[in-house]
Amino acid sequence: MARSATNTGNNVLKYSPSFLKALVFFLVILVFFIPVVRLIILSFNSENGLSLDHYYEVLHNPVTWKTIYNTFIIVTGATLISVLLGLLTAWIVAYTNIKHKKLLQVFIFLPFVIPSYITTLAWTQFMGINGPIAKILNILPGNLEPINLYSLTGIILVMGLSHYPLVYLLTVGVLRKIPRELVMAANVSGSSKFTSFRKVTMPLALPGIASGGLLAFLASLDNFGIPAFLGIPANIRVLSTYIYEQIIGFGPSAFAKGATLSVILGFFAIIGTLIQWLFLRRSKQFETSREDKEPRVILSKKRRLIIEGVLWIFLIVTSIVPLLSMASTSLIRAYGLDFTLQNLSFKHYEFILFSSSKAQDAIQNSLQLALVVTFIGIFVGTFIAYIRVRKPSLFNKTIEVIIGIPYALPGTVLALAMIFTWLEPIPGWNPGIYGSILILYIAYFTRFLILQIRGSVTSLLQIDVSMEHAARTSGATPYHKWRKILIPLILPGLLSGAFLVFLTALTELTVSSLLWSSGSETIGLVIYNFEQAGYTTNSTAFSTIIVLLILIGFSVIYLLQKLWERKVLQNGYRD
Amino acid sequence: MATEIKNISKVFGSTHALNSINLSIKDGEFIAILGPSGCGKTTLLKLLAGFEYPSDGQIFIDQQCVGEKNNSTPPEKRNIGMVFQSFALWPHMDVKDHIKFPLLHHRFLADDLKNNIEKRIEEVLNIVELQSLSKRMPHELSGGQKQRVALARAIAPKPALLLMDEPLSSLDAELRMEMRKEIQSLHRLTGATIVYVTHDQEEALAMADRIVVMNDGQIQQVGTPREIYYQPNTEFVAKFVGKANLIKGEWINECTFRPHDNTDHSLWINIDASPHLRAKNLCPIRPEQFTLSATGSGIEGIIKNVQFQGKEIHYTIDIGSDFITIHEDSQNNNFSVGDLVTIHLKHSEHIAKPTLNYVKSKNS
Amino acid sequence: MATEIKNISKVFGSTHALNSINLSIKDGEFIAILGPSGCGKTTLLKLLAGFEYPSDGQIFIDQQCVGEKNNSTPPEKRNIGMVFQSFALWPHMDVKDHIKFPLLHHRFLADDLKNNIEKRIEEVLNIVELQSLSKRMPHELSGGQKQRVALARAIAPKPALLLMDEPLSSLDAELRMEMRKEIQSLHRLTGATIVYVTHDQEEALAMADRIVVMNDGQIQQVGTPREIYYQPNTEFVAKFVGKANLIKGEWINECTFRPHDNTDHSLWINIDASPHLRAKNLCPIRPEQFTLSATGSGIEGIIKNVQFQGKEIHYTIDIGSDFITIHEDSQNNNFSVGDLVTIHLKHSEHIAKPTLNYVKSKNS
Amino acid sequence: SNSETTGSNNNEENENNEQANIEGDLSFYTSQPDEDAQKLVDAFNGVYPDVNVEIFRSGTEEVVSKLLAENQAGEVQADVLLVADAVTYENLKSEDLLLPYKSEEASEIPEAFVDKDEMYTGTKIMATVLAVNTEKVTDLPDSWSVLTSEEAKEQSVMPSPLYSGAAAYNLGVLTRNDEFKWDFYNGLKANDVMITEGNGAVQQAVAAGEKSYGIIVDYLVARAKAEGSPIDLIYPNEGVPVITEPIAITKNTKNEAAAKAFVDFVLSEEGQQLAAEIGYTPIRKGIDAPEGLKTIEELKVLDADLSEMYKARESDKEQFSNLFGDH
Ligand SMILES: Nc1ncnc2c1ncn2[C@@H]1O[C@H](COP(=O)(O)OP(=O)(O)OP(=O)(O)O)[C@@H](O)[C@H]1O
Ligand SMILES: Nc1ncnc2c1ncn2[C@@H]1O[C@H](COP(=O)(O)OP(=O)(O)OP(=O)(O)O)[C@@H](O)[C@H]1O
Ligand SMILES: [Mg+2]
Ligand SMILES: [Mg+2]
Repeated sequence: MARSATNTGNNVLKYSPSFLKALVFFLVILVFFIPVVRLIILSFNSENGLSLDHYYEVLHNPVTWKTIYNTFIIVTGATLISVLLGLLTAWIVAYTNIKHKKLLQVFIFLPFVIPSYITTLAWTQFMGINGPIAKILNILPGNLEPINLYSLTGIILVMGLSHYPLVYLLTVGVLRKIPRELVMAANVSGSSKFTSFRKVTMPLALPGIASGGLLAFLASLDNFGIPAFLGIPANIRVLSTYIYEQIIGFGPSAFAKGATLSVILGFFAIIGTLIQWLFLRRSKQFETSREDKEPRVILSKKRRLIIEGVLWIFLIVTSIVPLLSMASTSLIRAYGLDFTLQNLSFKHYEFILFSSSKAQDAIQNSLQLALVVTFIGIFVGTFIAYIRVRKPSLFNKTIEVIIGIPYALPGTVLALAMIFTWLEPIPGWNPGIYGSILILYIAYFTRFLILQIRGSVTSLLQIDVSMEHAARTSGATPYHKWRKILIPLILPGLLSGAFLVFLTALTELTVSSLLWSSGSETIGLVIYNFEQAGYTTNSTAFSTIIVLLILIGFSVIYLLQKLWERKVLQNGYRD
Repeated sequence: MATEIKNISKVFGSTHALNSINLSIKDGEFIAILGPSGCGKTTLLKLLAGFEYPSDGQIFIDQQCVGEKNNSTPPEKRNIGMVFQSFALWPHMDVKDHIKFPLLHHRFLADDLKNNIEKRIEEVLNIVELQSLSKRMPHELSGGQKQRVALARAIAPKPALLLMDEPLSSLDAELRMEMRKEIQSLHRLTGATIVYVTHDQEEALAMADRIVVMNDGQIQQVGTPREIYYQPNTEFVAKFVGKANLIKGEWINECTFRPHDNTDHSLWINIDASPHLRAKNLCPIRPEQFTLSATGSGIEGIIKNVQFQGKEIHYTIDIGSDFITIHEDSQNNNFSVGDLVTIHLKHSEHIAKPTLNYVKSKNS
Repeated sequence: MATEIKNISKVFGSTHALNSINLSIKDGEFIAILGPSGCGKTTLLKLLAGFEYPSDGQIFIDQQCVGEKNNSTPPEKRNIGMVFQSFALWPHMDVKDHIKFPLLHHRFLADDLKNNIEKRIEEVLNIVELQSLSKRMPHELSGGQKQRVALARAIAPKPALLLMDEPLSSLDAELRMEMRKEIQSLHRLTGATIVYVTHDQEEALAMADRIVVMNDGQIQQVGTPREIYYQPNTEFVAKFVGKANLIKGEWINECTFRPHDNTDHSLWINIDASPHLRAKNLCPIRPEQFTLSATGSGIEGIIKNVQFQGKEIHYTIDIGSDFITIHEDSQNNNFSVGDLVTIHLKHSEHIAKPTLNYVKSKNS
Repeated sequence: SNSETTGSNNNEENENNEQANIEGDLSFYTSQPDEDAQKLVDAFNGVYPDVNVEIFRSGTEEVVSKLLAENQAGEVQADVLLVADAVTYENLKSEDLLLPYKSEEASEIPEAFVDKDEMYTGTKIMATVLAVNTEKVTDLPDSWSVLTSEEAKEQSVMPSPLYSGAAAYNLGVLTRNDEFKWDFYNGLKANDVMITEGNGAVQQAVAAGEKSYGIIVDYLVARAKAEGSPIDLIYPNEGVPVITEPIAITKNTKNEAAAKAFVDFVLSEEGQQLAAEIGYTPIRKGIDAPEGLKTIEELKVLDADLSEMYKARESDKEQFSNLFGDH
C-alpha cells in the first residue's frame, strides 16, 4: 500500500474518539473472531483432549483430496466466469452508449434474488435433452449435444452465472470513476482500444474486480445449493457438501470432522483474500473521482444493436427464463402439469396472500432483519473499510481476513459456530440471545458484513486522500468530512455493498434454518418449508411474489430518482 | 503533419467553448496557442487529438478529414503524442513504465526506436532529468516531477504531431528553460509538427514559429512572435501579449499620435499601431517603453502599486482616466506608492519602427 | 500566527524530502518558499498543515507544539487555509459549494463572515473572477478556473495561516498579476500569515516579505527579496533567483574582480558578492548586467541560442569554458546563432552598489 | 396420574385439573412440515391452553445438528423432539440425551414402533414407496424390481442416503433384507439411477416427467396426486421400509409435565386423528389412513434391527458412496 497513505492514516485513528476504536475492536473480536476460534478449537477436539487426530484422519482420506480438488476446480472456474461476465457487462453498461441501462441492470441483479434452486432447475430444463438448446443443436449439422449440467463444467457454469452480478455491481461504479483522461493518454500513446483496456482500464478497475471477484469466490466456496443439485447426481463432492455429510453423520466426531473440513475451507478463503491483496497491491487512488455517466465508447447504430441484442439474449437466458419458469410453475394447478389454460390457477397466490399468515410474517421479519442489518452494516462496514484503506496495518488486514471467513463458511457450519458462541457466551450464562430473533441479527451481521466492507473499500480505494485534506484544512470536523465529502464520494460503492447485504439477507436460508425460533421465520425459511412439505407450487408462488416485490422496489427507487433529478434540474442552471 | 481546421465550433451544454475557428498548420511547424484561462485552448487541443467531436466544422490532417460532427478518427490511429494539462499519469505504473508504454504501442514508431526501446527510455529520462526516479510511482512524485513524466511520455515515440497542454507550467524557471530548449531541439531533429498550448506569452514568443492568440473561444490573431508582439491587431492582443497600455488620444497620421493626457500636448512620432487600434484612437505602449521621472512634462499620475521583480520594478500608475503599467530597471531611481510622477516615452520621443512589414492576419 | 520550525526532517522510504529545516515565521508575515521541482516545498507545506508527521524535529505554532514525530494537531484544529498544488477539488460540489464549505465549517471563522456567508461567497467569487461559473462542477472547468476555485476556497474563511502551493501556476500573466494583487491586499487586510510556495522567482520577489530558497530538501538562504536577489549567499541562489552567470576569475579585493576570460584582462570594479562566492573565486553577474557587441574588448564567445521574449532577447553564448546567458533589449542590434560576439559589463565598468547592508542569513 | 391424561378421557373436571397443573413454555423441535407442526400445536393448545409451545422446524439432519450443538455448547434447549427415523433416536440415545417415558397411549401402538428402553415412540407411519409418472408409465408395476429392469434404465431417481436421513434408513433396511441386499443398489447403479439431495427433488423429477420412477416417502406423492399432479404411488409387494417420526423428551427438559402431556397428546386418538386429517398414515391402531395411503394394518413393513443399523450407519453410507463413487 501507499506509503503516504500509511503516514496520513495515522491521524484518522488518532483523532477518532478512542472508545470508538475500542468498540469496533471489541465488536470484531466478539462477533467474528470467537465463532471462528470456536470452530478451530472444535476441529482439534477429540476424545483424548486437543489433538491433530481429525486432521490426520481427514487428510489421509483420499475422498478429502478429491473433494479439495473438485472444490478448487469449481471455485476457480466459477470465479473466472463471474469475473469475465461481470467485467464485460459492467464495461458495456459503464462505457458504451447502449440504451435502457437501468432496465438491463435490474435483469442483471435478478439471478441474485431468484432462489438458486429455481435458477438451477430452469437451467437443467433449458439444457436438458428436451430443452430448447438441444432442439437448436439438433437442427444444426454435426452431432452436437447440450452441455451435461450434472458435471464439473455444469456446476462451474451455473455457479459462475449466479455470482457474476457481484462482480458487475462492484465494478461498474469503479469503471465510471476512472478519469477518462487516463485512457485518453493511453490512446494518444497509440495503444488500441483493447490494449488500453488491458493495460490501463483493467488495472485501474482492480479495486472493483478484485473485490467482486473475492466475493464471487467466497460465495462459490460456501454455495451448497448448486453442487447439491448438480453435483450429487454426478457424485461430485465439494467441501460444502462434504462438510454437510460429515455434520449429519453419527458419532461423537461428526462435528469435529466437519469443523476440520471447515478449517480447510477457511484456508481457501484466506488464500482468496491474499490473492486479492496481491491484485490490489499496485492499485492507487486517482486524484479526482467522479461518477462519469457519459458514454465513452460511441458505438455505431449497427454495432450498438448487435451488442444490445446479444446482451438481452444473455439476460433472457440467465434471468428471464428462470423467472418465467418460476412464475409459470406457480401458476399451475399442480406441479408437473402442462402449462395449458385449463391447468392455470391463482390458488397458490390466494393461499400465500390471504390464507398463510406465516408468509406475511416472514416478509415482515425478513424486511426488518435485512433493513436493520444493512443499516448497521453501512456504518460498521464503512468504518472498518476506511481504517483498512487508510491504515493498512497487519492488524487491520487480519481483521479483514477474519470478517471474510463467515461469508465463505457453509451456512450450516456458521450456524453451528453461532450456537457454540452465543448459547452460553460465558460458560454457564445464557443471556437468551440464542433462541430469540436477536441471534438472527447477529448471524446475518456476521455473515454479510464483508459485502458492505468490500463495497465501501472499493469506493474508498478510489478517493484520493487530498479530498479529505481539503476538507480538513477547511475546518471540517470528522462528522462533516464524512457527511459532506466522503459519503457523497463513496456513495455508489457504499450503496452497492448495502444493496448486496440487503438482498442476500432478505432471502437468506441456510443460517436461519438452524437459528430461527418461533415467530422469527424468514422468507427463505417459508420457501424452504413449502418445498420440504412438497408444496413446490406454493414455494414458487411465494418466490415470485418476493421477486415482484423487489422489482416494484426497484421501480419505486427509479421513479424517486427521476423525480429528484427533475427537481434538481429545474432548480439548477442546466437545461 | 499538415493540419487544417475549418470553421470548428464546440459547445458544452450552454457554453460555447470554441466559436468557428479556422487555422491551418503547416507540416513541421511549431504553433503556440496563447490565451487566458478558459478561452478554449484545451478544448481545441482535444479536438485535434480526436477525443472530442466538433459541434460543427471539420478537421483535416494531411488532406484527410479526421474529425467532423459524429465522425472522427480515433486518437490511436493518428500519429500523435500529447501532454495533458492534468498530467493524466497512470497511478499503477512507475515512471519508466509511463515512457515505455508508447514505445510499445505507438503505431507509427520508427524502427530504430522500436529496436532500442531501453536506450530510448534512458534518453528520454535524461532529457526530463528523472533518471534517478525511474522506479517511482506517480503518487511519490512532486508536482513538477509529474509534469515531466507527462512530457516524457508524449515525446518518447517521436510522434509526427505533438500536442502539448501547458507542459511546463509546474516547473521552475531554470528547468523550464532547459525543457524549452529540449522541446525546440526535438522539433528541429524530428521535424514534428508541434501545437503548444500556453498561457505564458514569453514561452510562446520564445519558442513558436507562429502564435495563435485566442480569447473567449475565438482566434484574435495569428502571426509570428514578432508580428504578434509588435503589431497587435486588437486591443486584446496588445494587452495580453505585450501587456501594453492602450493610451487614448488622436492619430495625426499613420505614425504620429497625440495622447490626451499629455500635459504639454506634445506628439509621439514614429509610433506603430494596427489600423484597428488607430481607428479606435488607441495607441499601444508597452510598459518598458515608458519611463518615469519625478518632474518634467508628460503624463502625470500617482503611483498605486510597486512590485519588485529583481531586475525590474513594476509600477502601476493612476493617471485619473486610466491605470498605466510601467516596468523600470530596478537599478534606477525607486518610487514608492503615493508618489506623484510623470510618464514619458523612452528613447526621447521616438520608437524604432520595426523593419518587418505589417502583415494582416487571416483571422481576427 | 507565529510559526517556528525546528530541525524538521521528513523521509519517504529512502528519499530525504526535507533535511533539518529551521525557520521561524513571524505573525502576519508573507513568506515565499522558492525552489526547484522536487526540492521539498510541498512536503514542508503539508507538515505545516498537519497532514504529515515530521520524521524528526518539531513545529510550533504560537508557542504550542503542533507537530512532532507521532503526534500532531489535526489540520481542522489549526486556524489554516490551504491551496493544494493538485487543486483537490471535490468532484461532487459546484464552485459555489466549494467556497461555502469552509464558511460553514471553519472553526475560527469571524462572526461577521459567519453571519454574511452569501455576501462573502459573492465577494470571493468576484476576487477570483468566477461569478458567472458559480454553478459549474469541477469537471466543467478549465485548468485555470479549477485553480481559482482552489484559491477561493482557501481564502474564503480568512484563516490566520494561509498555505498556498503554487496557487497561480495555471493562470495567464494578466490574471496572475491580478490575483497577486488580491492576495497581497488580502494579506494587508486580514493580517494573515502567508506561506506561499512557488517555483517562480518573480512571484516570490514581488510578493513576499521574506523568501526562503530551498534546494534538495535544505534551506539555502532566507532573506528579503532584495537580499536574496542582490546578495545571493550561495551559487545555487545566485543562479536560481537571479539567473546569474557565475564568472570564474579572481577577487582583487571585496569589490574588484578580474574575470579569467576577459581578452583585455581589465578589472570589474564596484562588484558585490557574498563571501561564500568570493571564496570560490566566482562572480555572479545577472544576464541583464551584460551587454553584447560585435567588436571591442571583453569576453569573446559564439552565440548558441537566441530566444525572442518580446521586449528582450535571450542569448546563450559559448565562451569555451562555460555558457553565459545574456538578456538584451530586443530593440537593440540583433545577433543570430553562430555570430561571434564580445561580452561586456553594462554601465561602463561599474555596478551600483545596493544601499542595504549585507545580512548574513541564518540558514545556508 | 397417567390415566388422567388419556386423550380419550372426556371427564371435564379431570381435564380442568390437569390443565391447571400444566403450563409454561415448551420447546418443540421437529422436522414435520411447518404447517403440520402448527396444526398439531394448535390442537394441543385446544386442550392445554396454558402451555406456550415454541416450534423449531427444519430438516431432520438440521434439527439433530442443532440439538447436538446445543448439547456441546452448554445445554439442550428442546423439550420435545419429533424427527424422521428411529435410527436417529438410537444415536441420541447413545449420546444420553433422551428422557425415558412410557406413555399410557403407547399401548395402542404396535410394539415394533415403541423403543424398548422407553426413550421414544413412533407417531405415524411413513412408507417409502415407488412413485411413477402417470403420463410416462401406463402399465403400473407392482415390484421394486422394476427399478433394476431395462424399462427404468436412466429413468429412475432416488434421494441420497448421504444427505437424507430417511434415505439412509432405507439403505440400512433394504441392504439387510434378503430380497434386496446390496444387489438391489448394484442394480440401481447399473441402471444409472439419478441421485438427488432429498425427497423433494425426487417428487419434482417424477411429477415433471423428467424421470418415470422414483423412490420416495409416500405422503409427498399422495399430496401431489391429490393436487392433481401426474404422479401416483405404488406399494410394491415385497413390502416397504417405514419410518415412524418418533417423538421423545429430552433429558434436561425444564417442563417435564408439559412435555409428557404433549407426547401423550400426539399419541392419543385425537392426536392421531389429526395426523390422518393432515395426510399421514396414523400409527395408532384403529384409525383410518387418509385417502390414497394404506393403514399400518394393510402395509407389509420391511425392517431391520435398529441398533445394528445405528452402528452400521456410517459404514453403510461409506459403502454406498464407494458404490456410486466410481462414475
Ligand atoms: N465539460 C464541460 N462542460 C461545460 N463547460 C466546459 C467543459 N469543459 C470545458 N468547459 C468550458 O469551456 C471553456 C474552455 O475550456 P478549456 O478547458 O478549453 O480552457 P483553457 O483555454 O484550456 O483554459 P485554462 O488555461 O484555464 O486551462 C471554459 O470556460 C470551460 O469552463
Ligand atoms: N510519497 C512519497 N514517496 C516518496 N517520495 C516522495 C513522496 N512524496 C514526495 N516525494 C519526493 O520528495 C521530494 C520532495 O517532494 P515535494 O512534493 O515536496 O517537492 P516540491 O518542492 O513540491 O516540488 P514541485 O515544485 O515539483 O511540486 C521529491 O523528490 C519527491 O519525489
Ligand atoms: Mg486548459
Ligand atoms: Mg510541490
